[in-house]
Amino acid sequence: MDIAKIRNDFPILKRKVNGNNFIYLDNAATSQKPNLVIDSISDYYKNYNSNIHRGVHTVSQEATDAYENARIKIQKHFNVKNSYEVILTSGTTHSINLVANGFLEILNENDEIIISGLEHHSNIVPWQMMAEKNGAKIKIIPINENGELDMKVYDSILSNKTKLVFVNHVSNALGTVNPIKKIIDKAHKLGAAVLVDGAQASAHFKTDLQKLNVDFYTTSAHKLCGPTGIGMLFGKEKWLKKMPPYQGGGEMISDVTFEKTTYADLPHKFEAGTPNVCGAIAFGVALDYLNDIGFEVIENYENSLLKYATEKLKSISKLKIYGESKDKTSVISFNVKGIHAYDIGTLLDKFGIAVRTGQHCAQPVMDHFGISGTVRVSFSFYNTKEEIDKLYDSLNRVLSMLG
Amino acid sequence: MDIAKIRNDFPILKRKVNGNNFIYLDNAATSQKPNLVIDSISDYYKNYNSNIHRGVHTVSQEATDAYENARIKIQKHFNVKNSYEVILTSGTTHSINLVANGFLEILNENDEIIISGLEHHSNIVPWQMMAEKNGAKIKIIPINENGELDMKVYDSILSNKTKLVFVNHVSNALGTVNPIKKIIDKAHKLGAAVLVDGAQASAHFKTDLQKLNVDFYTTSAHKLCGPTGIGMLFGKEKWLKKMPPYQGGGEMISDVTFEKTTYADLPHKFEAGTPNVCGAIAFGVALDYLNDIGFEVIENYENSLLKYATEKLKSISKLKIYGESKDKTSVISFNVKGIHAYDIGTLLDKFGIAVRTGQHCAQPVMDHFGISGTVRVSFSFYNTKEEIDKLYDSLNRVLSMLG
Amino acid sequence: MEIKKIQDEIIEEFSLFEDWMQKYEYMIELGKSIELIDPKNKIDSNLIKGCQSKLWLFAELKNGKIIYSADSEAIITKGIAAVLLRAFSNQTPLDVLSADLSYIDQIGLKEHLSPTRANGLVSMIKQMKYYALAYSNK
Amino acid sequence: MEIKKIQDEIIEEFSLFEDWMQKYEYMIELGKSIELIDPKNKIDSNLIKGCQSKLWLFAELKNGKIIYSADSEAIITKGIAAVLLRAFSNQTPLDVLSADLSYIDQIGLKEHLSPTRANGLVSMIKQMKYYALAYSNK
Ligand SMILES: Cc1ncc(COP(=O)(O)O)c(C=O)c1O
Ligand SMILES: Cc1ncc(COP(=O)(O)O)c(C=O)c1O
Repeated sequence: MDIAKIRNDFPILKRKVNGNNFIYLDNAATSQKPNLVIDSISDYYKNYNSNIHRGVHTVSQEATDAYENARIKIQKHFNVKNSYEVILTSGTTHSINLVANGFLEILNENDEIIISGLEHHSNIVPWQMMAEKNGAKIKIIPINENGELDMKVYDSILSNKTKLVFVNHVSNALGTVNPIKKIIDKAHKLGAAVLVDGAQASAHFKTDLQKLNVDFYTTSAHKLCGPTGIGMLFGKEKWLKKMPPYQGGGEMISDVTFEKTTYADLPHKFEAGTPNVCGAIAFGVALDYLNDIGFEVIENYENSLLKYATEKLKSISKLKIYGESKDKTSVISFNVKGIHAYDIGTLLDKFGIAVRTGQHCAQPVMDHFGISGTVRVSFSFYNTKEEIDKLYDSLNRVLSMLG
Repeated sequence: MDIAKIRNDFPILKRKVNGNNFIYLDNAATSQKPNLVIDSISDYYKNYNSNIHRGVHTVSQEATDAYENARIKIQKHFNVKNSYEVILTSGTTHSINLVANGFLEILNENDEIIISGLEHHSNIVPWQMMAEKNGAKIKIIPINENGELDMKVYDSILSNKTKLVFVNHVSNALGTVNPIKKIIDKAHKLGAAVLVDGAQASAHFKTDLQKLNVDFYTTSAHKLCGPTGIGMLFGKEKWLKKMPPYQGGGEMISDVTFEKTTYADLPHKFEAGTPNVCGAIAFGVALDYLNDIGFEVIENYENSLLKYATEKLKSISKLKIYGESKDKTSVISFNVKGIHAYDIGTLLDKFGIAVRTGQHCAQPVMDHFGISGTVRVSFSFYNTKEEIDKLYDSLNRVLSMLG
Repeated sequence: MEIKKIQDEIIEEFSLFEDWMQKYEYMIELGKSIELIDPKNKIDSNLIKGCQSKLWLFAELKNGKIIYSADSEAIITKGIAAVLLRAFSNQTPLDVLSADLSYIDQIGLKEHLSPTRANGLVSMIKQMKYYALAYSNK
Repeated sequence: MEIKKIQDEIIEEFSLFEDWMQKYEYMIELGKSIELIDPKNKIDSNLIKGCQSKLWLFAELKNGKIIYSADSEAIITKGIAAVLLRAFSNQTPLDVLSADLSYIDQIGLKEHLSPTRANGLVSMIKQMKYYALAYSNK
């Protein structure tokens, strides 16, 4: 991997922050964008912007084709069987709410759903909102000291009452890669469907959804070098057909009278209103960019960064890393005894280093460890060992200021 | 207004379509974007892209400030009292669904809602979906031969059972500007709230929401020189406080445990998940751009285009214009006797002219006129009289081919 | 006549025209001579999906050959249908199934071949092949 | 001492430092000497909103003057609170209400003055003024 060339693709990496070279280690919150993606957006608006579908003019046709082509890129990337099983949404949160709304009437108070204890709020709150309405019971897979799911408890709470299991592929707070294949297979044996939140996974490795045999999978483009405001939901055809539409509007209907409305076929049934046409196209370009580098290359490189950084940070006394699962992506969540994460984040910023501090939208994970938050550094393939060295040095200086 | 200079701001207007200069008359579907807006998107991704809120690092702060500043631009543009009454959504369709979901539990089968007969599907289907669940009754304000709302019927169906009235500010199918001030005042006298769908209005004139005293107002950025995937919902504080959140996720909560979740204050309660940060910022830039030209200037210019085009088209024999309200924006919907709209649209495209054909997501309006669709030409301030002349000439050639 | 030969004939005819206007005018002419669908078959279940103007298609087997008939509200759509019917009607199901479609591109209608086009050309071809498949099993 | 004079004093003190590190170190020092909120007032209703680290603020009136006390989990937040308390505590409510805040900018803490900052500085100032307003009516 030619890291200099890659860094050159990302214009923001050249900027200064507080007089220092910008070191971006907040990749789990959102990724930076390569020129190819940024340029595809300008290109769209400069050359073929139009509302899509049902337009008989050339530019509308060009925009429609590019939009539908993005759907096919996503389909291929995730090895989805049918392109209409790929729903373009405004992001993971939207995707999950769409499914939660879909199950509102499918489930009742005799049904149980299982949520992992590692979830992001986006994969907790929609289910709480749903359960409040239909009475479904929520059970939790707790996490252990290493930040891994306790699979024994999973086995014990999984039953034929279980209708749905929700788990993220990778925890955004700790970086843990969850054993989703096992979780899915066990759930399927008892007839439960599984939704996997891939928001944190899909920047780091490629996932074959047919092999996984998952029922729903979702991600946000902004996490994988794509723009904000666009994401996807994969759903198996049988589920998407069973679920009612989420939003009403243009595009998602085939026939509207004031008496009765019939809904359009998949995927349009779930894509009400003018979609984020430009966002979808740029999402496709982002996938192309990543696939051109190659996910194996990315994974190897990021793993070596993670290993290097983990060792360096561990050498700092009083520093505790949360989440030490063997299978991890490029996230290190830590605290230093006696020092608040906010202080560390604020001072690292003075050195030009961007990290995230706080709960990371995963309060239950923080509650589990009895802490109010952590400092989270998260890497991407455009980060370097030199940046980690700079983090290490700056962190030491920060700690001596605060100590 | 320096039209040459303005056209120069829009790169897409320089392209060719089927060998001809591109003439874009599909502005009611979506607007084209000026360089200022396109550049603001590149600028964001090249210089300060970051996830927002709760980030302690500089770039996150810059992105957050720009995002919140966009909210304030929208607030000022629409003269909204409090910035937290401006909810950033993914577009009008999302906004309306958010409100429909909000009223799901507020209304019951004794309540009535009134929908205008001029509505876009986005302002019909969500209410049908809601009414199916809570049993509220839907009444319709019919339209007359000129494509205007029949205000006498409105008076007769409005009662103290009416809880909500929905009407678009401007009809996308016909261009009719509705008498929303009257509709609002009458509704308020009987205690009903009013939602005005401004998707089609806000590119053409400025609206003072406090003066209007409307309860909800919504628009999509892509209709007014902004990007796709972003829009806004204005709601009066009292309503936004009363309504439950629409989507669950990050940002919209203040406290999450598996037992109980408390929601965040406005506007965050309704902005779950990573928002379309870049889209919001570019939306603000689009408003700046339009305000710099000045809405009075835009309105005058567009009215003169409308008048010019209406007269020219009317001179074509067998051509019938649908919607001849006195108060109209730059939309002309028409058919030519014995000829299908699709044929006209397809052949105009060969001359480089983009128009829309079909139902325009307003099937009830088409049903009213007993037609399956129209040819719709819709103007923007970057169109010219020369383009209308070209439309007129090409249309005549097309008709002779088809006739 | 063989499908391939008819297609070549169509290509030759269209090659005489110098601009798109002549081509479209010719296609519109062709549309007028289409084998019209019997009114009793002009029903919703014979509508082709994804078409902005209504487009009906029907097929029956006569003496081992498929006879297609169609109609559309839009004259251009009807012309496109005519270009298809002329090549594929009155052929055996197997010949229809194995037929190549590149002539559409060659006569300059490639732009209509996108699956998202509102004229239903792609859906129409699909439906014609479905019919052929159904009848080939009989 | 008058608010304005204390502010000038603070500006002068901070102007001695050459870089941000020294400034922050000094602010952290100041934080240690803050008038700590009484444990019995360290309750949720005295928390300042929009702050990533918990920040408690309390105020009482003694002899016509407002005495502020505060605490925070984060040492920088505490330091910022100290910069505010030093200027505004032990002043009359009216003086607090009319006080200018430009000294914050001048000592190089402008970056903290955005309403969206997660340190709650802006909310803290607001809350201090609310207290002053409440007490000025008594
Ligand atoms: C009047 C009206 N309402 C609603 C909409 C829907 O807006 P969007 O598709 O941006 O959600 C449109 C635009 O298509 C419109 O013209
Ligand atoms: C694991 C996980 N799930 C869900 C989300 C929510 O994604 P978004 O905010 O793009 O909707 C995130 C990102 O914040 C995440 O990391």
